[in-house]
Amino acid sequence: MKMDLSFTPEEEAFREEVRSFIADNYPAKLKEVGGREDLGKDDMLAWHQILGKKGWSVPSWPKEYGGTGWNPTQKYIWNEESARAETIPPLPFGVSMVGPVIYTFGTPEQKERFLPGIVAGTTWWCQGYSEPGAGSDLASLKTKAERVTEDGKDYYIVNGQKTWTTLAQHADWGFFLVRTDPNAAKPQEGISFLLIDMKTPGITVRPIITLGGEHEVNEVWLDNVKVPAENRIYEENKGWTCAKFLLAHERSGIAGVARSKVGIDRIKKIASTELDEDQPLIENPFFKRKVAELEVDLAALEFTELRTLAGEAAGKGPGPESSLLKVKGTEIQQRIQELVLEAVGHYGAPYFRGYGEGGNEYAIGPDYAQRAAPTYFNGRKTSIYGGSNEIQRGIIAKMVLGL
Amino acid sequence: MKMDLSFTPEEEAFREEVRSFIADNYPAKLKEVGGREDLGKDDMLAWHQILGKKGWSVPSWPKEYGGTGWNPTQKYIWNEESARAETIPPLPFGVSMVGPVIYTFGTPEQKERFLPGIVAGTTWWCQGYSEPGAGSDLASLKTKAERVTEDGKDYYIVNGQKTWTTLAQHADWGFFLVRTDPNAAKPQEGISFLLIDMKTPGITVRPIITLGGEHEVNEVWLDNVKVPAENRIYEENKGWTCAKFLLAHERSGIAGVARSKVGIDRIKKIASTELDEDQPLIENPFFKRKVAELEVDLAALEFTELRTLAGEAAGKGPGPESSLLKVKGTEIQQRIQELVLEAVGHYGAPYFRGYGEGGNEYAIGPDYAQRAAPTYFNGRKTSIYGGSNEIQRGIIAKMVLGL
Amino acid sequence: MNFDFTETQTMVRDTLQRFLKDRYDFESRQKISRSEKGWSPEIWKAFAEELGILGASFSEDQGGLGGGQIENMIVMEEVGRSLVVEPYLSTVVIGGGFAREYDRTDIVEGIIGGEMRIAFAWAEPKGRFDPDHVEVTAKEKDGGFVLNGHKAVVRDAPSATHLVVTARTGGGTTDAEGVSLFLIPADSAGVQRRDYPLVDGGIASEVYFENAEVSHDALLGEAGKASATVRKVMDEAVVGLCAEAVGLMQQMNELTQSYTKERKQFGVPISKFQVLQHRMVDMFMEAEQALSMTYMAVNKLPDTASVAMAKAKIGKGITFVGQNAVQLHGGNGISDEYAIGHYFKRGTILEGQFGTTDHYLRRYERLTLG
Amino acid sequence: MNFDFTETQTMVRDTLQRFLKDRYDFESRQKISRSEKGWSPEIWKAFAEELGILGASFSEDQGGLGGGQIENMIVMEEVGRSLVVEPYLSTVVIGGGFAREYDRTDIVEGIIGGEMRIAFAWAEPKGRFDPDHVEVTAKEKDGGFVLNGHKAVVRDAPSATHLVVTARTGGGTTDAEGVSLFLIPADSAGVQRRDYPLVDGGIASEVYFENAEVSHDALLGEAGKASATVRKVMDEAVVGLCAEAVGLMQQMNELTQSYTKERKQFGVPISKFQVLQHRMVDMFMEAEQALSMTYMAVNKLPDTASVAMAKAKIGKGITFVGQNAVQLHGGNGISDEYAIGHYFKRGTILEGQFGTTDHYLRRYERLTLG
Repeated sequence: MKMDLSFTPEEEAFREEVRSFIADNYPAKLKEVGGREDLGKDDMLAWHQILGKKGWSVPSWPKEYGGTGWNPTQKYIWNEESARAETIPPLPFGVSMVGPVIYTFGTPEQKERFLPGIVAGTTWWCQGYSEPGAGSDLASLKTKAERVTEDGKDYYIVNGQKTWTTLAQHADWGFFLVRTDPNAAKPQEGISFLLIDMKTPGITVRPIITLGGEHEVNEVWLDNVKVPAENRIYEENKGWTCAKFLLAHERSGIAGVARSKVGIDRIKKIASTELDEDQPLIENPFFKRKVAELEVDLAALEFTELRTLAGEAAGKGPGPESSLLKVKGTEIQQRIQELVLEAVGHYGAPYFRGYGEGGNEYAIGPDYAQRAAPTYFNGRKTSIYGGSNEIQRGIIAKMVLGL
Repeated sequence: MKMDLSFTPEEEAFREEVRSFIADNYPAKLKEVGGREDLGKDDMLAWHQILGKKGWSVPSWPKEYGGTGWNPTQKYIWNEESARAETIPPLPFGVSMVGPVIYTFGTPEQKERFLPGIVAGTTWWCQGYSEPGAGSDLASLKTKAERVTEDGKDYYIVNGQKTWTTLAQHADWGFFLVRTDPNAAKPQEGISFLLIDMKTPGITVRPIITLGGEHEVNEVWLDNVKVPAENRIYEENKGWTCAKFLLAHERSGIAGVARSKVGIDRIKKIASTELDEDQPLIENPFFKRKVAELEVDLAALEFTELRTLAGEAAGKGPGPESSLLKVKGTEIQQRIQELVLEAVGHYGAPYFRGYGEGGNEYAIGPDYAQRAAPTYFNGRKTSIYGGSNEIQRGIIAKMVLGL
Repeated sequence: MNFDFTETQTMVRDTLQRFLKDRYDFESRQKISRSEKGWSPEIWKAFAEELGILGASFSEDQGGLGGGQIENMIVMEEVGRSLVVEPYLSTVVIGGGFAREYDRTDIVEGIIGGEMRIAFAWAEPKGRFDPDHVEVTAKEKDGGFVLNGHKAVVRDAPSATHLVVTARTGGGTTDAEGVSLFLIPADSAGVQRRDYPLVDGGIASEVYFENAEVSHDALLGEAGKASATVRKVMDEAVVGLCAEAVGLMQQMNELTQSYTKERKQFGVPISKFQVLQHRMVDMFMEAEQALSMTYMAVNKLPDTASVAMAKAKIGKGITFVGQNAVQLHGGNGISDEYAIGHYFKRGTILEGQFGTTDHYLRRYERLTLG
Repeated sequence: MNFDFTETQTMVRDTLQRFLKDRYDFESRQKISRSEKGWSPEIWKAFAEELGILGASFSEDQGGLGGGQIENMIVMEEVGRSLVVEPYLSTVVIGGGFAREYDRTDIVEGIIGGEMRIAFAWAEPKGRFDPDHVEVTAKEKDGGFVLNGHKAVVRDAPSATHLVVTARTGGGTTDAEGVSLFLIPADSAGVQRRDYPLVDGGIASEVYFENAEVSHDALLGEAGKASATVRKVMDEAVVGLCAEAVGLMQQMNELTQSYTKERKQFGVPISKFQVLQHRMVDMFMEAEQALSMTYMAVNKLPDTASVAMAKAKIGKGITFVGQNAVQLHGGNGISDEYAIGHYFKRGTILEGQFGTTDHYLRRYERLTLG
């Protein structure tokens, strides 16, 4: 086999299939809204549920649990077409996070109980990892779970506080890292991985409003929350194994290449409309240069991701190299957001509260300008969450370079 | 007194005086050579000696030792005019380094013995600080000096190796940091500051050739070098005090603003001659932008230096803030060198060995291209020597920000 | 060459700092910014009456304290440091700037007294950063003028008693010649406003002129000749923004340094991590250089190349400082509850006000590199 | 989509790596580079005969091993990793490229056998990076041509048996039309060379044509029609440079990582300082991306926009890696004794070969953004 980065006719046919399916099935309503902020819970799940029926909601999973069996190139095409159509991707908390943990570490009963809801898009998951004192240093978490027996059944009584819990306000279930052995020798030991029904008494979800004005993240307070021991994944006190697995897993799409391509196209469109010295802004050589540099850097990221995917297909597990994809991917996303804001000029400043309740009556300036600033502000999170970019560089330094 | 950053008529008159003096007295021979590399020892001292006679060789020193008594603005004007005329500045090892140590910490005898040669430019000094194992971590130096008494006189017997000793091949005297107490509690303790006659038996100077092909720095080997104890400055084992003083002292001109201005002017001239797509290179908007950004950053550095000088004049000693001047100054110098190399195009690549012995018969390409690459290569040293820019940032972090 | 402040200048700064510390902490600022008005008449009154700072930058002839742009710089630095939303820039620096240029003691008096607040309506939807791009028309009629057109994102218009408006009395859309300047009451007939909040905590309006008839007295200076004066006053405003940026950057640095000293991860304050230390050093160096550039620009006024340099350097610097201040605050950096994010937002918008970094670099290039 | 090498490709790489490790360590390379010739006929002979790599990139029809640009990439990466000064790029990638384009099996044979070495004379003192800027003239005379003019910094000319020269047979100075290509023996009458070493360890010449008479056979292809082919082969050469840069960057990173693990300051290896760790991570990421871009560009040949992208990204990356590799080596980084400085110097010159980062960004912009 010779190195060949072009698409085969089969792959092109697959692209056609994917493109038609999206065109024919993507809900019309979702096309009309600008940002996720304006969507209700049902709207956000609608596409996931359609994909679930098609069998395409969890492409990266093993086939036995509902995966598609696509090769890396097919997944790449899928991501690209999804981005091109600007679909709302299935929420990652089930599909990319807890799902793989469950099918890797869960018991047959747990798999049977939890996986179908993720595949079908009927269960909304959230992630209970970060705590006010445990961000980058996740292993220092304090939320504790004490084991008790009641009526012959084992439970954990969970107390503590989680934070930055994305979209917990809609969640049916959450996966939580909790401390089950406060006396463990190392902080990573003595942590367990629990699935918790978010309707359990004692759970309080409080919004955190972020810079763009969005309610996307939450504090989650756990006050004597009673969790059946059967909801623990893997061994007690070994939850760090699941946590590490989860962090390293599912790098497909982490770089956000396909969505960034769409973002750059959007910049070009905006900059062809906006005027600068009575010429289209895109004719400003320095603006054009920024676009070109983004395209160059994105191509470098894209082919690095493709190399990583090819390595995975060849049996190399997703390794710490993928930290590169996260760092460069988020840097590019942030630069795109910044450039959109630069492009829209004065109309980046008005604060548009959205069309919903409490929103402005109508928008100020061109449509494309309305969310430029909030998106940029909110986008700063991507280099902080999921292991800050500083943490990612530390991982590469240690795991790849052995420094 | 109101904030006013313009020059007074007195200051403008001073500028005239300086400018005329340089024009009338700067040796014709020195004007004709391109780089310091082509100069002999006498040539390099010639201007210093002229300034010594005029009383202008050590502007920053106290008047009693030969200083000019100029205020910061006058020193600024002096630097600017010297740079504009592209004079070869007096070597810093005597004027800015050991001189101030001697007049601050030396005995009356030492002052009388050593200072006049520095002022007059008749003694060539070199600095024996760095060792192969002690660069950024200077206090870990190993060169040792054992005290002995012979015929009723005290001596140090010095053994060890120094490195990166600039222009030691011409030096009459050197100032050395040596370890006099190997058992001191902290590495900084137990170090002494010695003046050593470079003709003393046991001293070997070996060239280190650097990237540009220059012989500018050396290794200095000390093999049982016998140094009279009277040549020690300040107390035994307290040499670190002198070393710290020296590092913090004499920040006037450290930023190299005036010389960088001349460098940028040179870039503009080159870029007006060089063609790019049949237009002068300076018309390339991206090249022009780099020049503009250099000018902007240089202005920021210049006014930061002026603020620092004003603070010094107001009695605030040169503080760790001056690390900023070193970091930004060297960054700008390196960018200038890089941009010159970019400007000269293909003719940056030929290796021009100079006009001297072993040199090429005649130069390849335009005159201004000949030293572009060596200067850029050699210029990488400025962010390494004198406390690397990483060390400087560490100083600011600790001393200014208290982190 | 002298970098010192006069005693009066030092007094202005100290008094204002004390006042803002007492009455304008972050909580109070948020309350004001989120109030229905979006600004505080009480604070403005205090500026005028308790502090008297509204007159600091006017000559004694005009009823001021005898100061000038350095006083504006001093105040604007504190505006930045405390995220003040009240319209000092619009009213005193810009409105006052025009009053100074056209020798209108009556306007100066109104400003100093606090009863006159001004918004500067110059930008237009298609004009980006070119003040000569004026599509709003002013046609002579019955000895006065009739204005028609649309001004975009007029900062502080909702709180203004008066608008200074650029309108075209002649020439083509982007000609310097033909730009005229009018001072009109904000509630003039035919002037429609759509008010809204800004993402940085300020307020602004879209202003629509629909056959707005104004008297001939509304004209500032000579008809069609306003372009140079507009640019001059805009440069003064940009210096004000630079000073505001200095206050923002210094405060972001202080907040970040304190936060990282408090915040522990892996058992140590995160300020102990070398990478974060060097980042904070780079942030510090940007703030220092911003201060230097502001001093340079204010002293060299009306040299427009110096202003362009300063805005360019500071625009880049504040972006760097803001983004990293948020980054070093971690999740809390993007939380609405923490002050840092609001400094970042103000800094972000400031970078583009009157023109982005790129705009001012190009301006500098054209002025000096041909 | 497939990133794997064939068995033959892997063999070429492994054999070459082994050879260079044995016979071309840094000391040997310095000796060769500083020898009077500035290159090693023995090494070249070994390339041809022992390793057979000079034929790796030619089709079997032409007597090669059946490879192509991927083989050139593989070799060039090793050229970079070991700082090889012998003229693989000039002879095989460029000379061989023209031979392939013009279907000249005789040239291919000469190259593969090692007896023919080629230098590409395209640049001119006033042309910078425009291959259509050709002032050297070729006038028809007696069925042949007479060449006059000056070619600048012709890399590998001192070791070449033949020169490929662009010369103008028609059109204006920068017209694409009218550029012709000649293959002439380096020792042709009327061809004067001034040979000199380069700062990166290579060799080059100024080449002067003074009524140099060449036969009609010297013309490659059709007179006046060479421009597109020149650009195509130059793109292949640029991909070769990208691969060389990958080898340089990877080696600089390895040298720097080893050095910082060995070098102690303040009682610990300097590789333990977080700032230096993150710097080395950024250097690593540049090298990874350079490799990705090279794969992309070689696979998308003859897509010139991809080549431009790759060269731009890699030019920026190698500057970053080189400068920081030197910085992290401290004083030793600028010492002639240490290998790192020589990698840095080669990388520096490579960044500008055929065009700087800025040049290729502009090229990309024109090709894709209008």
